[in-house]
Amino acid sequence: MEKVGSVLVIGGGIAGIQASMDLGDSGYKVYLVESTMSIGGVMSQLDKTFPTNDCAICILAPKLVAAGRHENINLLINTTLEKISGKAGNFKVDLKQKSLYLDQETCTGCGVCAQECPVEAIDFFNEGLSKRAAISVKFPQAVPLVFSINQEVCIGCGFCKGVCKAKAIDYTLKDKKTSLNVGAVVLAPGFDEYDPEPTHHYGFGKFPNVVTSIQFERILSASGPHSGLILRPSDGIIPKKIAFLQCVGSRDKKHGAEYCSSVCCMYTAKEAVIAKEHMPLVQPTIFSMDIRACGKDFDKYIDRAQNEYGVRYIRSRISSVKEISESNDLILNYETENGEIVEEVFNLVILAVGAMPNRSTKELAKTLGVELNEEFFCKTKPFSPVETSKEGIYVCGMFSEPKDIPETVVEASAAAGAVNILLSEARNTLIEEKKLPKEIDIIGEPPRIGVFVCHCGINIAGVVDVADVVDYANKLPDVAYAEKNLYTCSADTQTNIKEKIKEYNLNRVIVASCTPRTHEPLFQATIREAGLNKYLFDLANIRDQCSWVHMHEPKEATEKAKDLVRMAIAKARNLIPLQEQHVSVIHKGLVIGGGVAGMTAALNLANQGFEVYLVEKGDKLGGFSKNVYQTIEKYDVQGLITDLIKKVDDHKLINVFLNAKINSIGGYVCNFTTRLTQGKNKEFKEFQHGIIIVATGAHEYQPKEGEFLYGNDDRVILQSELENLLFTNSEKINGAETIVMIQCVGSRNEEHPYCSRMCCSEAIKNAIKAKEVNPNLNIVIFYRDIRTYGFKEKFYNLAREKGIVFIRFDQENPPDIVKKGSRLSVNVVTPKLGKISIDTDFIALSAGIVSNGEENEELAKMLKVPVNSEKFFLEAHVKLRPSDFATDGIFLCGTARGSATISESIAQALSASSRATTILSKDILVTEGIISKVNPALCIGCNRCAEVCNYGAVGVRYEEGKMISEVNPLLCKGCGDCAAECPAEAITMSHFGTSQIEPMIAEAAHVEFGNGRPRIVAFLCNWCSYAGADLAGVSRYQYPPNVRTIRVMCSGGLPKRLILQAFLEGADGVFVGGCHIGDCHYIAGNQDTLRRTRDIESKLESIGINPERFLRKWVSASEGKLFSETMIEFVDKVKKLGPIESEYKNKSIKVSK
Amino acid sequence: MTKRPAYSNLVKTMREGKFLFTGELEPRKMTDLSSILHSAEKMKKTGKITAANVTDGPQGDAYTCSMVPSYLVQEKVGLEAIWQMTVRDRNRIALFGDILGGAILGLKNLLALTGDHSALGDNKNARPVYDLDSTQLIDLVSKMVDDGTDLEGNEIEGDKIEINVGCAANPNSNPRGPEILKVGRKVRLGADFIQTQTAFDIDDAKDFLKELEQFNVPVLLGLFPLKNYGIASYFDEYIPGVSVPKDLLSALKKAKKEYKEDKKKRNEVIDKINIEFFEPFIMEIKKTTKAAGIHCMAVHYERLFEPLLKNF
Amino acid sequence: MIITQQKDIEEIYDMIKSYSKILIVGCDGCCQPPRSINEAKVLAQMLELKARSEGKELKWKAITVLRQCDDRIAATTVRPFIEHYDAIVSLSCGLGVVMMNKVFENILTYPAQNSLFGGAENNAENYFAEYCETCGECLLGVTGGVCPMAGCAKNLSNGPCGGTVGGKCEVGGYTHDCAWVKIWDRLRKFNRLDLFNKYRPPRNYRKWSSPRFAEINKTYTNEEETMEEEK
Amino acid sequence: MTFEPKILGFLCNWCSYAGADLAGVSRIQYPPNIRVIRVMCSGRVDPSFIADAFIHGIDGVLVLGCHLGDCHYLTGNYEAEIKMNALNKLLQLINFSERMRLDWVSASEGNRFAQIVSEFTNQIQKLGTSPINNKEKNSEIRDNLEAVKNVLEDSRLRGLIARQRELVNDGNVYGEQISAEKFENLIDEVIQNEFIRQKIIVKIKSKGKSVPTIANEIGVKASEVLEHIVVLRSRGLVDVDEINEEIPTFISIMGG
Repeated sequence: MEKVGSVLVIGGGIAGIQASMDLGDSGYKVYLVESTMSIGGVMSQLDKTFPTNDCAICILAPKLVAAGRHENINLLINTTLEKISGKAGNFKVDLKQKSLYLDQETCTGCGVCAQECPVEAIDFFNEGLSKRAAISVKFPQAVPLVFSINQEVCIGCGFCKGVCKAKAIDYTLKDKKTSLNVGAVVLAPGFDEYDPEPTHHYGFGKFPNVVTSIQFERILSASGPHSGLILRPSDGIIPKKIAFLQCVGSRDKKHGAEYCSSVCCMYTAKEAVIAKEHMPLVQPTIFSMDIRACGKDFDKYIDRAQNEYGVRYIRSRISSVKEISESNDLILNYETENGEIVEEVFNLVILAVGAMPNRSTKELAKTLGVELNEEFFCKTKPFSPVETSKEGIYVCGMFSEPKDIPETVVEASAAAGAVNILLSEARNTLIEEKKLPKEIDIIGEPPRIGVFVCHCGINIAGVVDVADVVDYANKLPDVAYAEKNLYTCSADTQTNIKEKIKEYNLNRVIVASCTPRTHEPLFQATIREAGLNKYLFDLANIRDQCSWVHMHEPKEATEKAKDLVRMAIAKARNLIPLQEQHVSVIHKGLVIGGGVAGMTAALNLANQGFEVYLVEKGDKLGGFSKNVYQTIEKYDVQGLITDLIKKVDDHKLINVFLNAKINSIGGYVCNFTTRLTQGKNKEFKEFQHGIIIVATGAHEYQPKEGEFLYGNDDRVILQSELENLLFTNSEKINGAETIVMIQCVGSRNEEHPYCSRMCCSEAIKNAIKAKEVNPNLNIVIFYRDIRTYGFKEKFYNLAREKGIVFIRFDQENPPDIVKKGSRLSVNVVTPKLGKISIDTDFIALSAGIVSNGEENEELAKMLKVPVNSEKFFLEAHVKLRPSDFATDGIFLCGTARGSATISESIAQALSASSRATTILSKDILVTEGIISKVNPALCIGCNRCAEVCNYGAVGVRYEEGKMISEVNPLLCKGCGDCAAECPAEAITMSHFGTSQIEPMIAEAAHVEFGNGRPRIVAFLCNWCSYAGADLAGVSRYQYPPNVRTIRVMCSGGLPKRLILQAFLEGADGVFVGGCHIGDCHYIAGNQDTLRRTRDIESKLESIGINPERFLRKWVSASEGKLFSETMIEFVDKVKKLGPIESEYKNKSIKVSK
Repeated sequence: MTKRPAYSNLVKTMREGKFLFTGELEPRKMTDLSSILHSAEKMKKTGKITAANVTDGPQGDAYTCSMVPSYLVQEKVGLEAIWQMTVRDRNRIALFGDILGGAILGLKNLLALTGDHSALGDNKNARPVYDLDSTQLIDLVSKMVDDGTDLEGNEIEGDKIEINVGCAANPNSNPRGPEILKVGRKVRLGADFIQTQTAFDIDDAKDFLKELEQFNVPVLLGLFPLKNYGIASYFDEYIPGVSVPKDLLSALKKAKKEYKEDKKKRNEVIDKINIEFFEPFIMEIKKTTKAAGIHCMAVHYERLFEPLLKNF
Repeated sequence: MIITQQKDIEEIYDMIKSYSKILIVGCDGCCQPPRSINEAKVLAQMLELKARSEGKELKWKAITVLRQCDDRIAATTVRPFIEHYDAIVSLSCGLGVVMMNKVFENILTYPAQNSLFGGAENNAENYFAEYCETCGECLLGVTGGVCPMAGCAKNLSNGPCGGTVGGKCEVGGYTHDCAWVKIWDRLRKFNRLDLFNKYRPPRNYRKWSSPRFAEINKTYTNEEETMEEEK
Repeated sequence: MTFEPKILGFLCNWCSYAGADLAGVSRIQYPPNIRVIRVMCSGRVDPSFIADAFIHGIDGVLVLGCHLGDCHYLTGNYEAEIKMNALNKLLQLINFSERMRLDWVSASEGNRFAQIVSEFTNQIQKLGTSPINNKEKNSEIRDNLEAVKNVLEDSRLRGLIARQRELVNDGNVYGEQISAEKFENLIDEVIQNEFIRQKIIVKIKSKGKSVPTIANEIGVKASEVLEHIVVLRSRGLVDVDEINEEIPTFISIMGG
């Protein structure tokens, strides 16, 4: 039966999006089915994300737009699965789309209907803390940006249809049934938070000041109900003392579920830190049993929360919450570690609710015939973490086990990896290559510009006199045609634009409408379909940054709109067509490291038909997990390893190089060249390949001489040695009467300030096995935190039921071991039981995982990739790109990234190979057109460009005696930093170069209409400050119309010369906006901005300009309010200073343009 | 290295192996040298001081030169002078001229020093010369005394000048290696005797002297009696590499506090403290090392010589 | 490379206050930090703004030269622009400014930089240090590659002096390394302390005092040539 | 001297005005306190006119239209009934409802007209002058009346009132009929919320106040006030004034 090259992805959260993107990029048609109105899932509700405190929407929105616009992905919103039949490779699925009561194609998301709707309904996105209309969009950055009517609350009054100019609303639309035929299904339905309402758990629902953590997340969010102010629901006051109760609905057989939800410890610490950041007077206290911070850099986060932010941790579980009725404050009584009962009053209590299976998954599983485990999560096996019980149906994210976002993203890519195996022969069968007309050559032609000014219903036309703007544009030089449209982004206007291009043979197109961040790609595609190179286009933002923010000054707003159009035209005159780079891909891969991760990745690639070079430094495959026998779930690890080694050796497409040492890795994505020497006599080998997967693993910590007497008493052994004894010759244990285990040996101390994640479950596995071998053994485990996250919690309970004793100690006084006759005595000062001492026959040390220090650094230099302070490899983005490196074409998996269990390593390996497949599956890799170019003739060889480029894409090098200075088009991300830094102006940045920006500055500073003084010229970076300005528009935060904005890709790409040029052109004030340090889309572009703007600030005074006329400020994409406030303050300050000529000594000089 | 004859009484006495003492006179920014001569009187009176150094712009400060006071001390007081000369302020032509002048005036001992950098003195913006370094100055003196020529070999008319030249060594320098090798160079170039900077740590001083024995040139160990707590704490804090023993420091501090009003009583107590510290120190140096004597830098504190050196 | 530091804007402006049209010339040569056309334009813009705030109108043009200190290159590149401008402001080191004044007698070239020293770049700690004094008689062969003339405040040939403590030099408050201790350390590493012990006689300071000249590709007249043969 | 109430009468041109003329023609006497404004139909009377009248110190307002079914414009009086019903609900909140009365007078009922006018004038006489007229403590009632006026001018309420009849009788866009009583609850809820919101806006017009202070000034639970503040902020009518210690204060920003 012939396989179908398409995939059904159920669930539009971060997991579904990542899986769809990987599959879409690997040549499959993807149908992404989402039950609610927009993709984004729970992550879109988060304010910030741990451990980087990135603003969630800042890192998620670009992914939503990319998924929404991906030509191989169809978004099916408000849709659920009805029925499925057929088998792996060829399923027939029936879907039902609940009616939106409006046509998804014609609705432009302008939002006028929501303003007119008389009904007020609960806004579930804000967790019931605010109201929204019956017709609404899920959240401002929703993709697709489409409104819909919520049937339960709508009274059918017909207002919305009355005001909808796009004629999109149609109440008669019924539910639509469609049926598709797909090759595979990926399940990513996500989860629901535990609902404490029905049982009034901890008074939730009775006491107003008891809220869930997801509600607190909305309270914290700048786009939430209180726009970032932390207010108590009972009286709108800022709660001074807030308490977080952990494990609500988790690790609790009575309420919720027995397992641990893995993420609450970390998101609670984050919420406490962010609350403290917003309101310094807030004092957070967290009541928890264990603190389960076992991810990368998580422990550091908890330490910073305690030391830097003063978050108080109390180790005790609250039994109940009482309320003081007049003040609605809450009384918690708890038992401190040393047994004392304390009663304390708090102003707000936040319940860290756990993760429960999504309510729809029960019947979803039934319809799919997929088995669930007893917790109603999807049943999976440790060695195949993304496969369900039914072939051809894969699972990822929270649906298989509670996990955090990085692991979810890994599993999403892993699921795509699994699909690759099943459907690789059906790749590219359902992808229609868009047939584009030949590009018209416009070089040398005088500019003939077409201007299309948008009404956007009443959003623009309500404030700006669109007709007036069109007349004005028509009279400008080089404008061949100008018209106004009701909705420029609607489908019919696209065809109209194409016709006008042909009719007036336009060679530049300007659209004056909303934000380019979401609509520029749409118009670029349109003019490309009309034969124009897509870079001959510019967009003037006269909605989010003009009409929406100057609603009460229509005259000035219209004048500003005219200015913005004139600026866009000035840029358009200098736009030139740009060609994307085409590079042919070598369909071979290099996998470094032959452990479980390396072998799994190599097999996944080879099974898709790609040749793989597997390089292992040791003399045999198997890696670190060779000395592990069983997983905690009693799966045979040795069996897995031998099976993997056999498959790798037999596979004809995998060439294995044992005890090989890599000398050098040259080249870049799509064609790397690796040279290695192998074996004792150092045979030299060299080969080419397209991608690299780093799976170099890590090793077990070797305790120092005498640490816990290790090394000078053979009864002190490592857990791995104990496991060896238990599984090979366990008689040695029979004689023993007691075994003591000590956790966190070599982990969570100054030297290795991180948790090694798997030692707790290893210790418990050995303890249970020991009990089976010799039931009357008594086993004591000294621990700092038992971190059996997810379903491993069940084994922690099982261990305690089997009589294994767990005693806590803290970092300050670890157990001290003393020889006592034939036995060893362990004495500890514990916080709970005071000083105790136990005699024992064996001591098992749970040694953590340590990185391969120098080897990693050496390899990192060759690959030009970073390592973190503990010498583990540093991935591109800890949250959303955990398997990629910042440099394209190089991927990462296994314990080389950080400690991980075997099943997590397998998932990471599949994820890395799936990410690699997105490149290997193509013959030609097409790169972005906006890159820098070097004119070697002007280069003076000072190499400043290499110092500012974070991607190693530009620099000076010598080959065969010749100095070569060039930009590698594949690595260049188009930030423009090198062009701004180059002393000899040898580097030009295409599309945002000085020849394009300089004319805009002249027009921006030129005051043509009335007295538009003071005039501010603002440079905003596309990813954060420009997005912040847009959000100010979306939330209608007004600010004075004196600001003229120029968009640049990165504030680091703005040369000093242009800032001074703005003053020269007569601007009264200049503003430069950028991302907060650490948030920069190009890693560290804003560091260079800081340096350059400081230099200018220091010289302004001496050149006769008041330094107050210049302002640089970091504004993130979620700080709309901050942006408008900054503009109001800045314009006011410059107004007080007066026009720039007022500071000139001789008033006669008029600033002439 | 040829052993130059002992022209000066100091070198003669040293070579006879008699344990001797030298003092130190510091002419400041002054025209009236009577205080210097007065101090020299006091040293002469003890009968224990064989010769006295006369400083040349110490710490880079612009003070009265060393030659004139040296001549007056020898002529008026009859105490042999050790005439100090730094290479900081004069180029090789000026050095040559001064050495001849000094020799004609009958000065017999010359201590060749590099001299503290002008940037440390009270005329910070002066341009330091350093045409020669201290080793090259010793080389110049050797050529003048032994060969009777200047550096380029031009003859000096008249009979040869008779001067013995010494060099400095720093017991507190760390690392010590370069210091030893440097002294070796200077001895090879013709240094007749060595005077060390101040030492306070007895063991440190002893093994420094041990290391200098290899050059078999007489060495005078430098000591710096502390006139009051002010000088002591200044030394401890500001002269790097030198640390005054804690008990000596606290004793002086106690003395300063207790005898705040009674200046006379205070001086007595301080003298007693100094003697209690330095006498055994000198005794041990004399007994256990090959040091030729002590260079006692009791600048403006001459009254101590009498009681300190009474049983030597 | 010659390390330079830009003069304050007021100082530069005072120099060219009386002119209305100036030519700003960058230099692509060795000076660090680089002073090419971009820096020239930035300086020009600042001068124009300053002029404007003083109530005067300043016209300018910014160009750059491969190496201002080479007379032929400077002449051929800058000559075409000279007649339109009243004065030249040069961003190169002192060598360039002197050469420009020498090549173009009838127009004044003003320096925009203070030339500090011949230095090398320590990229990691991004600072420049003076490692060579061009003293004319290189000692680096016997000092293990550490120059006592550039590194020692007293330019001693037979260091160290008494003022070094813990390997640090007394000048500058014991912050900089003492060159001679470094020389001793490095020679010890290659056990060549014999070089350390060797006595270096007084230097020939003629080679280290300006004005200094070096003749390149000397062309012999035939008299000189015959004279050579007789000797 | 006895209190002479100022009464305002809105008479529809076709019936009640004609009835009043008939009373004149037949010389039927009635108290002189009423001042009459002729409108083409009782449906034309916008409830905010009446609120405005009270703000100007009128003691009582009479609205007279044709008997149901007689309306020259067929349904004008039905609309009037709905509007006055909503207005009445609002006036009850500030116990002003007895000062307004809606009634029907046909062109032929001269004495019914006179009888209604005299009845109403006595009723107002007994009630006494409108509290807004005593200068000292009329700020409370002024705020209330202003709030009522704003609610009546709010587009949401006006829209619902305008479509009430159609939605209840003919059915909504989905063709389902909304039960009268369900619609009534919806109107009540909208009136209730909008009135509180307008009261909040009026209370914090000049000076920023905290949620608890607003709550006890307008006698509403603090948590409810907070919910209203959230809605008002999303509409851009209210914003944070300042935060001292841990009490944030909110202030209304004119013109959104």
